[in-house]
Amino acid sequence: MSRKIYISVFLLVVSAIILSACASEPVVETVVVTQEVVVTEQVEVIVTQEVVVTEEVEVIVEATPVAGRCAPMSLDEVETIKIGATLPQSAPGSVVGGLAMQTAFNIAVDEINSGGGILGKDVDVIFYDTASLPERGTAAMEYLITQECVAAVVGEYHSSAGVAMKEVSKKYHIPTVFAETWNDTITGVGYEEVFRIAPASSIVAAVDANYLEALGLEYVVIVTENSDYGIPAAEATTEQLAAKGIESDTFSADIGTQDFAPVIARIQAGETPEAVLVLLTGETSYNFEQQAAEAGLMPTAETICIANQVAINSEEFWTNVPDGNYCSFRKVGLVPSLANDVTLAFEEKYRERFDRFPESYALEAYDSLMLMANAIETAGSLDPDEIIAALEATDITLAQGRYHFPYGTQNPVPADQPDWMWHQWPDVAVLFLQYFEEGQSADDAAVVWPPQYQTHDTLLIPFGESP
Amino acid sequence: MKRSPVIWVLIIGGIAITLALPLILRDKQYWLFVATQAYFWAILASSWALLAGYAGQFSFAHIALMAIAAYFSGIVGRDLGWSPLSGIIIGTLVAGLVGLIIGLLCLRLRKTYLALFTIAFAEIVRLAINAELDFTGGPMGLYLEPLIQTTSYVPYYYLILGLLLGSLAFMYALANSRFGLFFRSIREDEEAAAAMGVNVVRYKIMAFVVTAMIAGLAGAVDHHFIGFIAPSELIIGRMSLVIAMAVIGGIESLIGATLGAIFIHFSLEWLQQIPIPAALMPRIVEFKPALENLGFALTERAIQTNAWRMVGFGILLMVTLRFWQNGLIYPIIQRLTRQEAQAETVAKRQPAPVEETAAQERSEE
Amino acid sequence: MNLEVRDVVKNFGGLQALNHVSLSIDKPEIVGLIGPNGAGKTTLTNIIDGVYKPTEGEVWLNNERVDKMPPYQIARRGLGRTFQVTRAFRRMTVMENMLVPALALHPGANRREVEQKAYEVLEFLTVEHLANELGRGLSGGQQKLLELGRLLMLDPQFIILDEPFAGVHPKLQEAIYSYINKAHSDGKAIILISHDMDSIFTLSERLVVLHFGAVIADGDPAKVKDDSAVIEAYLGKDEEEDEDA
Amino acid sequence: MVDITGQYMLNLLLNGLLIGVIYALMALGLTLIFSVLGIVSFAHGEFYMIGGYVVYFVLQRFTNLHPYFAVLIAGLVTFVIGFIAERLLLQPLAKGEIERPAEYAILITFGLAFFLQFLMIAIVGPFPKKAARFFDLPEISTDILVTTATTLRIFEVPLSGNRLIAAVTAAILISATIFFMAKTWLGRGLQAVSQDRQAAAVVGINPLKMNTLAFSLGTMLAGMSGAVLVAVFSWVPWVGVPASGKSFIVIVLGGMGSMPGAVLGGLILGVVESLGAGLIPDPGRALAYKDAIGLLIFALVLLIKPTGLFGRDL
Repeated sequence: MSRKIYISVFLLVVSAIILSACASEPVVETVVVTQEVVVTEQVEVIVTQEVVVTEEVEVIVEATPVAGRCAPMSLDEVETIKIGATLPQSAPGSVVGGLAMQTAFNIAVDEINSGGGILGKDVDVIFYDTASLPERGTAAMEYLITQECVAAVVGEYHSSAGVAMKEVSKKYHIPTVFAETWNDTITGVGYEEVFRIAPASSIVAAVDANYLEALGLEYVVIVTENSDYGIPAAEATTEQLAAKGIESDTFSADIGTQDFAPVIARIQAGETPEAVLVLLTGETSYNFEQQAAEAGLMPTAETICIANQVAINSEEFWTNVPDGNYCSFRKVGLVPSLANDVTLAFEEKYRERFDRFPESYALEAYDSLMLMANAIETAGSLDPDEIIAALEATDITLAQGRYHFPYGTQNPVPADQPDWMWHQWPDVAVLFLQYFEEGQSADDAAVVWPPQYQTHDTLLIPFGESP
Repeated sequence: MKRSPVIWVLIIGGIAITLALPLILRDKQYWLFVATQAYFWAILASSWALLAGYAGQFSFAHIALMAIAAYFSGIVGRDLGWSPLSGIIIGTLVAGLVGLIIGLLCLRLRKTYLALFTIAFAEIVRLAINAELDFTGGPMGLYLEPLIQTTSYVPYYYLILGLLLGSLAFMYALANSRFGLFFRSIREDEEAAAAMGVNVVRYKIMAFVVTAMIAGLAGAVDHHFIGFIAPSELIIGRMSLVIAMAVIGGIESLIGATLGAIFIHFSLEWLQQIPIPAALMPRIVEFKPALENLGFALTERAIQTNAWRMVGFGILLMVTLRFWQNGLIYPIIQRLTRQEAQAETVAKRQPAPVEETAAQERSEE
Repeated sequence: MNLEVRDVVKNFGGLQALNHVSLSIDKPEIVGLIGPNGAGKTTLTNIIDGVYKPTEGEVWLNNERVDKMPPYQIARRGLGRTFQVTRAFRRMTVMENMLVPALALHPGANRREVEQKAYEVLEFLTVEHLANELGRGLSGGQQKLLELGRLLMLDPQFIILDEPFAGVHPKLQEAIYSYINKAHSDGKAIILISHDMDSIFTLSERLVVLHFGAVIADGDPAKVKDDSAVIEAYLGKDEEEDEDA
Repeated sequence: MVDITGQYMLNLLLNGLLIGVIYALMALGLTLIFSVLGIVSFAHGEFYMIGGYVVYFVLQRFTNLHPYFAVLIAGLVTFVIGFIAERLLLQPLAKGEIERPAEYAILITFGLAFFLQFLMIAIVGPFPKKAARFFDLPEISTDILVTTATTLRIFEVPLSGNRLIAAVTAAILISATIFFMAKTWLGRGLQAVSQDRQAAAVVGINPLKMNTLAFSLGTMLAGMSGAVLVAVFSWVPWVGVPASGKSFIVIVLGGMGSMPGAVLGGLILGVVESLGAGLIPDPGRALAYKDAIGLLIFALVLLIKPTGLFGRDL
């Protein structure tokens, strides 16, 4: 009797598959018909690209633009230039990051439009919430490209959404500049449309390892977050530290963990680490840092505290980690002392809303949009190929510094460089700062790494001392 | 069973529109994508309605079962080189197996305890997927091979629509067979059902297994479409979305839950930003700081609702539960079909014809 | 036909609810089961029905040991019961209520035939007009009748009726009486539990008295009535009640 | 792999006990609600979250206010919200106006949680907040006990001063609750209703009013536990989700509806989690599975002994 049920379930599976196969057939035919014309146009592209990534020929054939991309090719056809921007605005995404990025985008739009727009056309940015979910990432790109007819897309904070988004960029051949997605594969797959101005995970890990090596350390503890950010970052760091002969142990915690006492006890019971590197983010990192301070783990004379980069929000940091004096932290992007005119102008506007120096993702969001606007202006067209060509030839100084993309269709990534150098901005500033007074503003914190930017001529202000 | 003409018109019209949607939305791939995902949610919500509304088993593990199937399918594809199709079949079977285990474990647990247990189960699954990097890809997620080699959404649209209609037809047949009757009798009173000869254990487990397989099948297929799955999809908030869909649609109605899911999925998309006519914009800009303090972001042409749309759905959920326990959509369907129900009642109240037929049949024997 | 309870003991924690109870029914008769509150009547019912497993002892139904079986199997082997507090399926129609036992027993049955049979049963119980009402819309008495109707659909050899007359309108009580008489004349054995002594003595052919979990009398109602142990049990119960109050 | 020494075990044990007292306070309100209303509130963590925010904002606004006064205000606010929620959403349940009581109770409190959490995200935003330390520890220095303003070391085991203060405050609040339940007229009324509603109604206690009181008190306890902890943990609108989870585990472990069970369950959970996270061999997974340990206990208790340590029969 119940066997009948199971047989029916099986039949259901089979029938659904057959049904879908039958249903999809005629539709596929129509798609092919409309696309034939386009395919011939694509032949050129295929030829140029075969030089670049020979193993991906099959993928390139697939890159045929699909009906649905509705942005016009010429600037004359539009009144405003539409650019899409994706960011996280709801859980499980980082709402904090999304808010900062949105503010930054708005500042950029105001600036472009009050300066006369791009070649006289106003820019309109359309936002979409990705919530860090891959499915939302796909939905975002589809919405922006086919509904809003954007000519280009910028932004995104989470790699998990970014990895799905890049596929849609390719599908519709839409130039995309990723702002804060660190996952190596995003540029590593070498899509013509995809650019990145955030660091790849491997870049950051290298900087961390270099700083720890310069400090002359031998044993480090890494506390990381179980996330698409934390896990690859910890793995890459461990690998690079090992290459330099530095031992390390990694502890990973779920996002949102509050109580770290057992792990702190565990670290204290083992060999005393010379530094603790925190790869947790948000409130989870604050919880760990404050609890570690209260338990006397770090910062102490023996153990250096390397807090997470969110410590750059000094007000929030001191509220949440009142005992975190002498913590140093990584800073991706600029510090006030290194700011150029563009940075300062942006900072002023950013402070109206948040009253703090902009985080890396805010700067990246601003720059990603400005970069795209600049490329469209240079190209003088909305034709993706021309925009991509303009992006590859970028040479402009924005809030984070001078942008250029050394490797791309004209200059393939050489064998001795990692894959992710494709369309990757290589000069991301990754610094280490250190607080040395309680309640200190991040603007006054000491820059301790890299040596050429040091403000106090030291790699570390020893615990309890003033510089 | 007889249906009133209205409902037939609606059913046929509805199916015709859904079948023609790819044509209507030819230039709106995005809405086609949204519709495809809406059907995916509809499968989850309606199968949950069968489990919770019909069989009375308030399980919070539905999303976890969906994800287990998708992960399993992805892992056998990555490590063993299985094709997506065989991955989907094995994933569905594994989801059914896990459903069987949950069903067996939960035999003794009623209502609140079952809810608590399944929440714990779903959380353990999420934590384990997160922690077991080597196997599941952990928080970085897992790539899944596409089921159909295409860049168009149209095949997937029909595939998932076919799954939805197929599973609905299957569940509808199940719910209206004696199994549905037994499910409901168990929901009402397990002991009395057993005293009436109903094999409570078997049908409870059957409800778990069947709904787990439907959720698993949908999950595996949909993730071969999306191409990627990450543990963040397993957070309890996604389960509450399924519940909200079923409750607002009508928890004791398969079609109600289906429409509820489609309605909520589309609303959540629409409500991301509420467009504002250009004429009104200058007035609203005056309130920009106040709006921003409240968490509404203002763009060139729209208000972004961010967290507030979820607040709205929270209120809608509570109000629905409090005042319309049969959901918001199901009563409308009932209204449209009431004519028929009344006719049936009248017929049964006149004993004569029934007796006649009974007598006739006897004489035929 | 036979139903045999052999030396059954049931403990709940430290409490002994049944103390070596034996009971045997092997012909279609109406057996009244009485006893003061807490004497173990409901526990005994639940043991026979399979809801509880006995701590010691065995239950045999038609020469088959059933005390380890789940309730539904015992039901399918020809034992049906009603509940002291009615347990109609509240959010199912009366007709659907009636279909459950019939389809559970005969999975392959023609639905339409079953419905017609159910309709006839409802007519016999004088509640056919309620066929499409939900269980929760019925009065207490109507719900009792519905339970009886479900029993008829299950068509067991042995029927346990737990307080069938409690809180039932006199008019509906008649239907219950006629039900019991019909079942009896159809060759069913009925165990009747009731506080209503009039109906017990009117209907029963045999009377079993439980007190503190033990059978203290079993036999002809007229004789049992005069049994000294029974009188003592009921008087003793009155004293206890006074103390409780 | 760490060396397992006596001192390490003591460290894990003491830290486990401290967090355990806090778990106990969280769960106390939930168990009170269950004992009287017979429902599990899925919105418990959200009241905890609101309590924390009240203390943070009160102390921001009135910097000189004694922190304990802010804790009381948080209790009052959550009491009032709980009162309103019970009257609007749960009273119909007690009056028997709801068709599917058990399902309704699960879903409506779930909906309330959903609503409150997103409301707070919309109102206060997602930025982490934290109240300043309630007190500095007095400076003591003896052989076995050394304290600084932030840290207390006993037998060389470091304990967070902040957490110590929170645990002591929680212990005071737990004692006060137990005293209230045992010695006051209202407390006895609540107990009477929890044991036998009808009998309580006969002796003149209005069970409906007791329902409202129990729910409001339960939410107040949740709010106050949040109020105590906002100085220990960073506070975000979804901070209540794990708190709810811990409370469920504790009351199931201790026995639903049992107050001594909640206290003991809280302590056990705190210690077991601490030991688990301290002793799982693989450091990469230790903390990742910390929450899973509690959940596993929870699932096992439900399957093996659903009545928990002190619970009544189902």
